[in-house]
Amino acid sequence: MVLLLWASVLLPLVAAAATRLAGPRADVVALAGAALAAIPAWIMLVAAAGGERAISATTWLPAAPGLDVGLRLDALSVVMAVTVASVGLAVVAYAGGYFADEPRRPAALAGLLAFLCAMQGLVLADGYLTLLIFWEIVGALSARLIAFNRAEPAGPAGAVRAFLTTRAADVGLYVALLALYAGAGTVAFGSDRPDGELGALVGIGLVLAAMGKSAQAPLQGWLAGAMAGPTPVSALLHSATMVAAGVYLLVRSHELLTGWPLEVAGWVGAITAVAGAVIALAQQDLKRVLAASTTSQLGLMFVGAAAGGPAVAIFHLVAHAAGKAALFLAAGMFQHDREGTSLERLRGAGRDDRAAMAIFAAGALSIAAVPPFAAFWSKDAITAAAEGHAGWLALVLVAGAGGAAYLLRVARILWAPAPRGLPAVAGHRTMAGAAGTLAAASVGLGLVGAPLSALLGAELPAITVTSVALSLIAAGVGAGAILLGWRAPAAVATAARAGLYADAMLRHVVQAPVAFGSRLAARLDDRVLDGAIDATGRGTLRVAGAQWRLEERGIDAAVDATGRAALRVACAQRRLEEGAIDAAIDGLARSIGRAGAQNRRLQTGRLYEYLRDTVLGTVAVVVLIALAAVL
Amino acid sequence: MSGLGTALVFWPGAAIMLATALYVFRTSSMARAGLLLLASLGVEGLLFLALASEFLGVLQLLMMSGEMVIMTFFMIMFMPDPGGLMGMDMTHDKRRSASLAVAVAVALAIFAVLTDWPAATLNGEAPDVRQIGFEVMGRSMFSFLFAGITILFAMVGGTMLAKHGGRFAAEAEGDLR
Amino acid sequence: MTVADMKAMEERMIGDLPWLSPIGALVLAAVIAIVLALVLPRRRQGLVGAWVAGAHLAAAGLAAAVWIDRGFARVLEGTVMVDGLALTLTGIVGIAGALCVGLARPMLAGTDREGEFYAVLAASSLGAVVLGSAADAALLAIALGLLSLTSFIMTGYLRHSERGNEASLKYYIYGTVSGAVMVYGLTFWFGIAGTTDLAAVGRAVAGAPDAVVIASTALVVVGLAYKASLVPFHFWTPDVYDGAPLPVAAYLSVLPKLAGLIALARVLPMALPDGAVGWPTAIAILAAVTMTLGNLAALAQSNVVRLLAYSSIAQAGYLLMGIAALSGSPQGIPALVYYAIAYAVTNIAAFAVVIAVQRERDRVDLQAFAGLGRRHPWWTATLILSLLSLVGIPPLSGFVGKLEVFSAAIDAGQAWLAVIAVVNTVISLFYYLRVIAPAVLDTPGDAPPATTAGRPLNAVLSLATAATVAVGVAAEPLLWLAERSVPLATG
Amino acid sequence: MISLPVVLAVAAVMFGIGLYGVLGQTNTIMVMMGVELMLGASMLNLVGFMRYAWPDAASGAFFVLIVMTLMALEAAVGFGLVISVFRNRRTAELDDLTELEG
Amino acid sequence: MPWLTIAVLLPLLGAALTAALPARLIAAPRIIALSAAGLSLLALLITVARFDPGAGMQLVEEARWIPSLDVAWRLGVDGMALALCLMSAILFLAAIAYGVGPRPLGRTAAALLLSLQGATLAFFLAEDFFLFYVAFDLTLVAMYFLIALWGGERKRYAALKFFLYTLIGSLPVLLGIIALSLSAEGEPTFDMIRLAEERPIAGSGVGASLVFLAFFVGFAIKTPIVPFHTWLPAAHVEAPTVGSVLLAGVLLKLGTYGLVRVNLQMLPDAFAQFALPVALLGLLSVLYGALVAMAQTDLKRLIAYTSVNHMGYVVIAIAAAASTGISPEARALAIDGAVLQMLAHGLVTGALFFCVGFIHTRAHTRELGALGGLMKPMPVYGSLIALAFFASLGLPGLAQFPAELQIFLGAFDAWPAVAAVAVIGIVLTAAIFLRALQRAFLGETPERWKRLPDLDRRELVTLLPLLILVVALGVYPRLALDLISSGSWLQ
Repeated sequence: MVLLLWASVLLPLVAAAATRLAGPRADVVALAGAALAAIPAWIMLVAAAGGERAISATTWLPAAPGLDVGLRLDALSVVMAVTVASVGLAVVAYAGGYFADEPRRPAALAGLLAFLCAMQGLVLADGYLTLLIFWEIVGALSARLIAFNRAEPAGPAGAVRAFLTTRAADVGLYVALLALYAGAGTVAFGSDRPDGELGALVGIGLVLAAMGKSAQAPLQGWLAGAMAGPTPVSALLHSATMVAAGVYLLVRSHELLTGWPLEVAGWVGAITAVAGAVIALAQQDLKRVLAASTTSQLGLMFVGAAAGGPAVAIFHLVAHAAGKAALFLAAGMFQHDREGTSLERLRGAGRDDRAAMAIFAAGALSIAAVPPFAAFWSKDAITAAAEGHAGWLALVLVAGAGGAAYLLRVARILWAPAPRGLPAVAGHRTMAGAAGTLAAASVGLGLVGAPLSALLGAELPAITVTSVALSLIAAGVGAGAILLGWRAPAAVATAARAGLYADAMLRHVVQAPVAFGSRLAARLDDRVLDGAIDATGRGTLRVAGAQWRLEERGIDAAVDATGRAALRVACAQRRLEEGAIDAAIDGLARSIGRAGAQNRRLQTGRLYEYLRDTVLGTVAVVVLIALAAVL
Repeated sequence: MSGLGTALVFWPGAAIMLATALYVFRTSSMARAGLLLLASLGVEGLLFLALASEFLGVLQLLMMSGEMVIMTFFMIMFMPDPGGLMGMDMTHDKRRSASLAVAVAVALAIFAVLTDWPAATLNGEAPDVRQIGFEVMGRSMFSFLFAGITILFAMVGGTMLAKHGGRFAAEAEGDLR
Repeated sequence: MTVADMKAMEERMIGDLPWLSPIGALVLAAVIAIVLALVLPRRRQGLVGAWVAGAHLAAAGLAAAVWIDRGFARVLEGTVMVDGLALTLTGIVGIAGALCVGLARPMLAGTDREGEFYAVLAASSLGAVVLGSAADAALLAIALGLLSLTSFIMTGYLRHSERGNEASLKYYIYGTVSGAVMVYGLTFWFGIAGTTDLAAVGRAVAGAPDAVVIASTALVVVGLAYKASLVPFHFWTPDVYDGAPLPVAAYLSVLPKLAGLIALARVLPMALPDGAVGWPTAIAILAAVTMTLGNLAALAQSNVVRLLAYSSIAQAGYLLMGIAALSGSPQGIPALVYYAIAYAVTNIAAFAVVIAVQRERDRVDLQAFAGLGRRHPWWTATLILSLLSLVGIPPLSGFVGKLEVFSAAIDAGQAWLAVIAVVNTVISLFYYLRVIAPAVLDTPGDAPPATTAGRPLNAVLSLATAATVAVGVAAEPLLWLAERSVPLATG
Repeated sequence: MISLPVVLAVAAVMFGIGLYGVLGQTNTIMVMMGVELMLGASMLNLVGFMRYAWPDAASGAFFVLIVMTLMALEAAVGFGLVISVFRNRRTAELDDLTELEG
Repeated sequence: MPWLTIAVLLPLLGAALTAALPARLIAAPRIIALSAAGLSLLALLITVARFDPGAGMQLVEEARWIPSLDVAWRLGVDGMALALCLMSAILFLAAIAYGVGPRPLGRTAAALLLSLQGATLAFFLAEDFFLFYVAFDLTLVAMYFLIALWGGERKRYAALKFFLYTLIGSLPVLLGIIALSLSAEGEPTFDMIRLAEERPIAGSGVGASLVFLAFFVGFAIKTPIVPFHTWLPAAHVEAPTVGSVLLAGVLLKLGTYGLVRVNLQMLPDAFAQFALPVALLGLLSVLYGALVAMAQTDLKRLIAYTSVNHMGYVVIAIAAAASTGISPEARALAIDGAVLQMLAHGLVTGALFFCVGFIHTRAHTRELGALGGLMKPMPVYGSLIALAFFASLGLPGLAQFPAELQIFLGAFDAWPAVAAVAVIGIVLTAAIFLRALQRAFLGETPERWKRLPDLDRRELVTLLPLLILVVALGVYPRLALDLISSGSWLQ
């Protein structure tokens, strides 16, 4: 089993390397690799169903105990692994076609496979340390894949935004890990939350990390930007697997998060579910609609994890993975047909490309929770679980209505009578096959609810009449609103189009202050700190240059004072002319005349002045020794 | 010499010595300055005699007369306006130097008067001249010999500097740089 | 004193003669040099130099022999101390003097008083050694006189050079005035003790009025401080170094200066035992002022000789730290002695390069050093090593010297002085780099064609450079020496 | 009557006069005279000490001899220098010697 | 065989040899330098084989040097020293392979690089304060010349500033060393092993605090800790590529190594008193360095400032280890993390500076605004620099992640708030590097960059080993951690 664990992580990596080097046949190599890599996961699923559990860990940081890295086989991890591997296989197969005309196809496919490696690591990780490692790698690979179209400005920008947002949230995971280790002395899964502030840090940190990864409000903005990446990437990373890692984290950390942290997560999820739906309704780009839908659905999973426990959340995760991936893959097909994903451009595309439309419809029906599609059952479980919590229930129902509404809106646009008939692009066959498989899965996966709950050992709330009725009414209301042409108030629509201003808020609250602080610090560094150092140097030089002045004026002044006392009466007038004014004029003339060599005026060259200063120096030494003697 | 005798010689002597010394720097004639210095240091010799150091006093008179005559010659040779006919000012920075010198002198004098000096147990006569001989030939012999060497090299050096032409007559102006 | 006493004294003094052999060697060096200068023909005058250099080395060798063979003694009825301090000074003078002869030879060759110059140099070295060995006020005064007079003469050697004249005259007046002040101070010491024996002064000081001790000490310090060019008695230094022939400046920057410092280190604790009237603190402040002003002034220089002059002033400040510490720490004198050795070889190396450059380009401002690295890599190496050693960059000799004086200061409870010295070291780096940078980084420009320095100068260059490095890297023998170079106790 | 402080005070005034000469005179030889006076003051000091405090101290008398020697030698070398300078510059004025500065 | 001595002396001998080579042997300096550096690395690898990670300070090689100061040639290794030595030797090998100045590697360049290597290794291996300080300062001199000879436009200013500023740092260290050595029981000693065991300056009184601060200021400047860092950007921007690589990769580690070796091991009580302020300074470095870096438009300056950020983590870890409230495990974690961070930062930042050098030689600019879309013409280069960027922002799987994580873990035990705030630094670095990546490497490729050649063989040979090590350390940090095992030598 240990071997299988490692195989399911490492095989995709090997496949990625092979694909990168494969050249024109990269699609075949990648497909084979992905298929091969899916096998261990399925075997493990079977074994896990038979009660098999395994852990393979090794000490990673030897300085202190408890800092192991390793993989684990248990029900949760294996379910996730199978989901990842299967969706991954389908997407890789699809991508072979999608990237057919792309000169950098090997790199793209290798990137997907490498991502699969990291994602498997994430879901199979044993302990928060390993989880953190893969968590971050997944984020980085995600950024790399988003930026695949590097010449377009949107890709790199979206990648940067995605990575920075998720990494900022990852601070939570870091802090949670630190606090957990400090409090419990271990980073293993399943320990109890430490007391006091450490426990609070653990709770807040984990929830924050999950929110970031799963694009929960108010951090959801990055997911829309991530849509700049190629569509298979969006399908695999930004709908089915990576973004679901946040839900996985919540489920995995159930014991650590019981109580208020889950409550928080639930509220976040519920609000995001509604917010995502609202945003989805306002988007003018198919992929962005789907992205917003993803945040909404992930929000539902948060509610599920908080209200209903692992089985509910994971059930919806799996069902959503299949459905949403199918939707994205269909969107990718439309994208190939019409060379774009804006809804305007796609108007009527469904009529030209019936296969894609069928796949889209299957996915959409599932996500919109139309029975008997898979997500109907899973979402219903969430509704049922939320029944005890009026606030969540209301929000879930609103989100359900919204889900029906935005999918119906998109479907109507896709199926609208086309102004121009463009043929479906050739080479769709692999793409259609892969996408179709997922669409089929999204139909059938409704059945896995019971086995899943058995496997996870967690209750799936019984479906009640109330819950079904409420779900159906909600979906119906949503669909009806679209069919009746109901329009949202303009303010809501504007806000929704702007992502409910979450981005703007982040920009003003975080980004701008940081940028300002950065510029300020840079200027401080350059002008003040460094300037001070340089000024000190210059000052020293000036002191050196001024030393002659000290000799000329300081010592002279002392002598003058003595002289004044002795000879004031007799020659006050002459002294003034000869002494002070002359000296002043001389000094001025000298300073002008030799301004260039100002620093060299230490020595006047006049011996009597040396001698006079020496006598004064002697007096000074006498005083000095006298002082030393007195002290 | 008795205390009274000493006083009788000392006070006028000291007055003359200081007055001539001061006038060395108040006159505008080089030659006069040299002669005044000679007078001042000569009178100092007399003071030595009065202070019971006959040997030193005589020696001082001899040395100074020789030295100061030479100095006067030099002055006449190298000074502008040795006779002081043009009344040129040979001083600079007069006030500062005067005030500084006065301050130093006053400070030293006050310090001399106010300090509780060690006093001799017996107000005896001056040291036997023989003792000076013993000192020179005994404990301070090395210093004495060393003074001789110093004289030698002062002579050599003075000549080196003063005599412009070299010993190697052919290239008398033989300074390479 | 009776005749019988005299007889006994005569016996003792004759017995003391072997201890005086290093001094005797220098006397012979000087006197025979005059004779040789008179008898040798013009083109053979270089032999006088060889003789004087050899005699210097012989003096150093004899000093070693005395050390090993006879040990230390107060000789000649306590007027001369032949102890570690004096013998080490003799060694330094012997070796540095010989090196300076090598430096001077190219300049002197063919001039009309070459032989006499060497003789005067030998006499000057003699004065330096005696100044450092004297334990008697009269001897101190006359030794200072010899040292000063010969220095004036050497400075004015190039009689046609107006700059030389000026330098010499300024030096002369400054020196005689300072000497007169010191003599005036010494008379008060005599007044305290009733004898010119400084050890007796040390015994009498405790009973003497403080005011007298303070004033006389200050006056005595003037004379020695002027020799060592301590601030505020340094004014002559840059002008004289600038105007004097460069080899003479090299000589002046090492021998009279070190002699003056070592005389301070001997005279002060001897006449003012146990830090009477708090002189160590006063000297410490003097050290701080000296190094600070020296370094600040050097910053502004563009003439390398003047720069080195101020550098030598600053270095005197570091050397003075050893003296300031000597009553508070047993490390004071060893630090002074080691630093003196390191400074001597380092400064001679630095001057050797400047002399070589001056001979090639006939000027010594910073531009004269531009591109030296391309044309004369070995000179440049010497320049870099010697200047960095003056900064105190390890493992060069100057570093170990600094280590020693800092240790002494801290050990003597003068950590503040060490801190000031540290600040000064940083400042000093700045101007030393101002010389190094054009030498290494600039291009030569339109300089005259490269020349060779000549055999004696080359020999001195390489020897002094090797010593600059070796004294630091293989510091042990010299530290061993320095630790034993303490003055004899004179309770 | 005469006592040690009186002698010392006279010497101090003499020293001060010498110092005045040193500081205030422009001519090298005049400055040298100032130095002579300063040394003369030292001698007077020594003689005073011998007369009133240490009558048996022959080393003081020897010191006076040394000071006299110094006076003479400094004068000798000084004259040599003055001649040398005078030959080059036709002057022995110190104020003209300001080429070396900076 | 004294392998440590061999590892130190081989480069130094190589330096002497190359310096003395005749100029016509054009290829020889490179060959000699490569073999000397390679053999030195080999000697270190042999040492690894002989090394027992659990035994603390070991394999001590001692030879008499200056017995009167108790100075000896003492070399020894513990985990930290050995790990840093290995890293330095590898970086030096890469630096020599890449070269500096005109190609092929010239005599001066080879000699400077080798002497810098010798000094660095001597510093890390020194168990004698004298040698420690000598090596500390020698690195300054060698780096000064590297910058001054082959730097950018304002190389003189930068070199001078570097030298002056770091000399300001090194001299307080000298004072501290003296104070420590004087306070040893019995005779003063420079033996670091003894001083670490005896800890003569115990407690946290004024004296101990002053000594602590002297060392701290020196090492803080070297590290550099804000606000002592302003020399760093100037030096980096003007330094040649190899100079920057070695400066950031190796020389900065001198400061943190010193903090551990001296402040932590010899002055623990005083450090405990200052632990929190030091940690806060470290935190300030982390945040401030990152913020300033973010505003930079010059890629090299940007990387220079991230060094301030990365070294800030090390400082936090060391301070945490010094604090009183920390558990032994967390202490070991912190120091393990600190040392690993030094290694990782050396490799990563070394690689980054190489990368900057590669682009500078091609495009003659490092302005982020002027560059753009470089990934297209130079895919290999782009991928490698992206890898280095990700390593530098602490991505797991690359070397800095385990280091920073351990630092956070250790520091969290002492001060949770400090560690938690420090974590924010990783977001800032991510922002810095991703934006740089976006602006310089992604996006539209301007016409003038379309024909830039990708990396050549020499550049790959230089860069790849470093990146391979970065990955290896990131995946399996025990490669280094088992060697470091700070628990065994950190009492």
